[in-house]
Amino acid sequence: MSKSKIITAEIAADLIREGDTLMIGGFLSCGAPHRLIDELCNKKVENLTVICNDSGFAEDIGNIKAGIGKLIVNKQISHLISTHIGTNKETGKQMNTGEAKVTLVPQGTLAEQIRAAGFGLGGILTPTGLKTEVEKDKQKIVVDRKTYLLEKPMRGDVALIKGAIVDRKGNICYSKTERNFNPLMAMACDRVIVEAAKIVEVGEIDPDNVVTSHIFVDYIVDGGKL
Amino acid sequence: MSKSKIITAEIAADLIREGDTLMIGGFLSCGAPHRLIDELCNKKVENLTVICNDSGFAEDIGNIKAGIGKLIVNKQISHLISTHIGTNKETGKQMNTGEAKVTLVPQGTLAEQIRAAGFGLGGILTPTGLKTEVEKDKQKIVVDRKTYLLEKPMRGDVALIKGAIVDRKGNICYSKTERNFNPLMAMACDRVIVEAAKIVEVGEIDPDNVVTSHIFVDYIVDGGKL
Amino acid sequence: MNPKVLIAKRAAKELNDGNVVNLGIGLPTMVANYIESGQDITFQSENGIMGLGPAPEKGNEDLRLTNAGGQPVTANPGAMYFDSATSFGIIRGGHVDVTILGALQVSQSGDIANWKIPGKMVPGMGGAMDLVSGAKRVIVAMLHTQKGNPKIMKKCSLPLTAAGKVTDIITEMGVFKITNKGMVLEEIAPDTTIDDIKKATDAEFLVPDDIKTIDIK
Amino acid sequence: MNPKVLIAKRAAKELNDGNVVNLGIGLPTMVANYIESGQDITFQSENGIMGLGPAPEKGNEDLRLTNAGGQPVTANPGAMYFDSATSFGIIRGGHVDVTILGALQVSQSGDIANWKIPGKMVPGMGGAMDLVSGAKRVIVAMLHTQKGNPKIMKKCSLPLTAAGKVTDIITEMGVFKITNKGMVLEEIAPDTTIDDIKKATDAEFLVPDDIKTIDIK
Repeated sequence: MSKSKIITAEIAADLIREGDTLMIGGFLSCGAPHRLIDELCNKKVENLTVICNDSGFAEDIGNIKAGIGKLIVNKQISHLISTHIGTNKETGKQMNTGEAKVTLVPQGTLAEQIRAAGFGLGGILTPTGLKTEVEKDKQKIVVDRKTYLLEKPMRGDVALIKGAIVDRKGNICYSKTERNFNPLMAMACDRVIVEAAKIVEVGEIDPDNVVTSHIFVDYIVDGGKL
Repeated sequence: MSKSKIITAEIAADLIREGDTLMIGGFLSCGAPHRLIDELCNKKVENLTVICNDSGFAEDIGNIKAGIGKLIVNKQISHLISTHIGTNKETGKQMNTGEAKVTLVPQGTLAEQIRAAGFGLGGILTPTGLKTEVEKDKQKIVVDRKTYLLEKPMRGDVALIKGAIVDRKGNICYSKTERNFNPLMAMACDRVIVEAAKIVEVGEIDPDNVVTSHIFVDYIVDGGKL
Repeated sequence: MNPKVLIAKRAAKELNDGNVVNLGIGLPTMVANYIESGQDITFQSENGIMGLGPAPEKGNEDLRLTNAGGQPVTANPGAMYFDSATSFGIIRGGHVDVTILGALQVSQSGDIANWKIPGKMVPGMGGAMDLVSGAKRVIVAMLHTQKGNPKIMKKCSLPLTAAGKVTDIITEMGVFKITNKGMVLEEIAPDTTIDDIKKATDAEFLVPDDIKTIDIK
Repeated sequence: MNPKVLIAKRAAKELNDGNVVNLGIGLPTMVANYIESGQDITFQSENGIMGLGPAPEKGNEDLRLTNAGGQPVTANPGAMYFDSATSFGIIRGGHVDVTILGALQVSQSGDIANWKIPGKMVPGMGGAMDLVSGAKRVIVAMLHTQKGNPKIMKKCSLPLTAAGKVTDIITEMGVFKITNKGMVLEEIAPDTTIDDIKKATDAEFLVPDDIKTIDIK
């Protein structure tokens, strides 16, 4: 029998080392693993490369949690790979001072790059970003007389994701728009830690409704209701 | 308000024209739209290009339906694009006599090619098929010193798919291993006809559990229990 | 009429029964308020929902259900949630009929710039580059000028979001179509003259003989 | 012992706790019957399931639930269904620890041929090319010869399924590992001599001093 995957947020944060490349799920505040992020802030692990949709907010606003914004304010991120940083001015500041490197990627391209890594593809061809700064240094490939950018797979060391219902084996269901990048990141990292809003027994989730298989999940943290 | 998408299998088959490229869901017999296939056999629409996982069986075997095998026996398919034809000897025969052209594609590649069409990608890079006959006439692309085959998107005129629970708007849930190619094909064809095991009212399906959005579905045929 | 309301109302008229529509943040979001009653429009939001409903009543917000701007929303009956790859597959794959979005600049050839002012503001492109590349129609809905400076240009001076993808421009002064023959002023706002528009516009545009007046209640 | 049973039992010993495993049609499917009790092995089938269970009792078959061979199966608690793109994403992405499959021919450098005999039989590759390219370990489990002809070759004469991907070969005569230094005969079946194997094998292989006897109850 396999041993339990359930650990505390504190132990989970200890699994992350200086210099790691993290993927963190969420779209602004929605569907981000807030408890894991808070714990990562407490531990002050530095020099992180973080791949995520956006740079969240600079601080919690009422019950809207800041998301990865806190890690930026905390200066724990040396390289942010993201699609949007407009909601957290601290990111732009650190980019301008050179304290943090920021790589901006179109959202659909980022999603496919993460998926390509998880799915064993060498890359995908997209029309997005053609004739813009995004095409810089990228290979262009013509297929049936149409031009595309070759976008490469993007991997991470650790994925921090958020699940709504997670069984003890690690099967995950997401709720509403919390899904976003979470299931893609779960397949693209060496280790995957899921913060579960609710943990249930194996067999309680209808196999038709599981979105991420337990085989991708290494650790489960009880996130509880936020 | 939008008009009803529900039509009979007979009217659905009338929507398919000689020379059309069809995508038909299913893995052997499982998850194939059997009623639509039967009706297509009745109508004898010919010269079809069919994209599907396999060539099914030559005939129904008890309650195991033949799948697209019947269309082959009926000689309605002039070009079959598929991954496996070993379960229906008639396919090999027609391939050898030249009555039908058969293009064999690795299963994972076929899935990604169909997805690429639906997802607006110009192609994907896969290691599958390297140093085999599959790489013939295909572009090879090196990414970070690894070689991949460029596989192009694959589109169809009409998709015939099978859904387990379909609401009147066209939102689809699949059951068990019936899912296979169905949701991918639904995004890659100009028109999509779903054969529904069960039709329910709009709102009855939890939005977290819908797998194919109604925006892809043009027509619904009541398939009933087989 | 408030110019933003005029723009939103006029943009709403571009939507047809059965359309799948993605609205950008800000002014474009207002368009949803003005669609004809009974019209069957499905709103997609790139953060992962098909079938966006109206804002929830105060107190009924669900932190797990937002639009791409992070605002609480609701889901209509028949809605669906999906991951970001699927969301952009829907967008890039040409399954969104219309996207309506704002811009910093648009050019007469349909180029659009809305993600970066070098040295000043770099919010990032978010989903805009995919939306502009993938949607069947790209309608820019924006105020005609920014602090008196024209935003409709011969050529964009700001970094592009995409080239040649904009199909329509709707401002408080007029409605433009980007065609093979050039940009055409198809409708003009009441109490506005062609001369007014020329002064507020850097781009060249054609004025057809049968130009109409924007007709909004 | 029936040679196929011997092969299946020996192959089962290659599976470790926590492994995700895909079994090919035919002999490899038998491997599931011989895994150690209490071992936590998750079986994936490429038609779209993680967590394949044993065959259903007669009368309890569900037409909506089959394996890749079209046979009725069951799902274990904690199972999941998915579409074909996801299924092969799991396979191609290296998330399957072991695939065990049959072959027409295997070469000493790990090439495998199992989808086509030109002019005779062209079943197609199905999911085999992806499985062989993507799985972390590729174990060929097959009878050592076909009608007396060797199947383990210096070089495959049949069209390849993939080149250099096989890691292990298990037959009723012995167990081979494909290494950088060449193919190594690691275990030999009881009552079989190295000479027997040489006669039944076209490929060259190394015989280490500490060669073991296949240990199966």
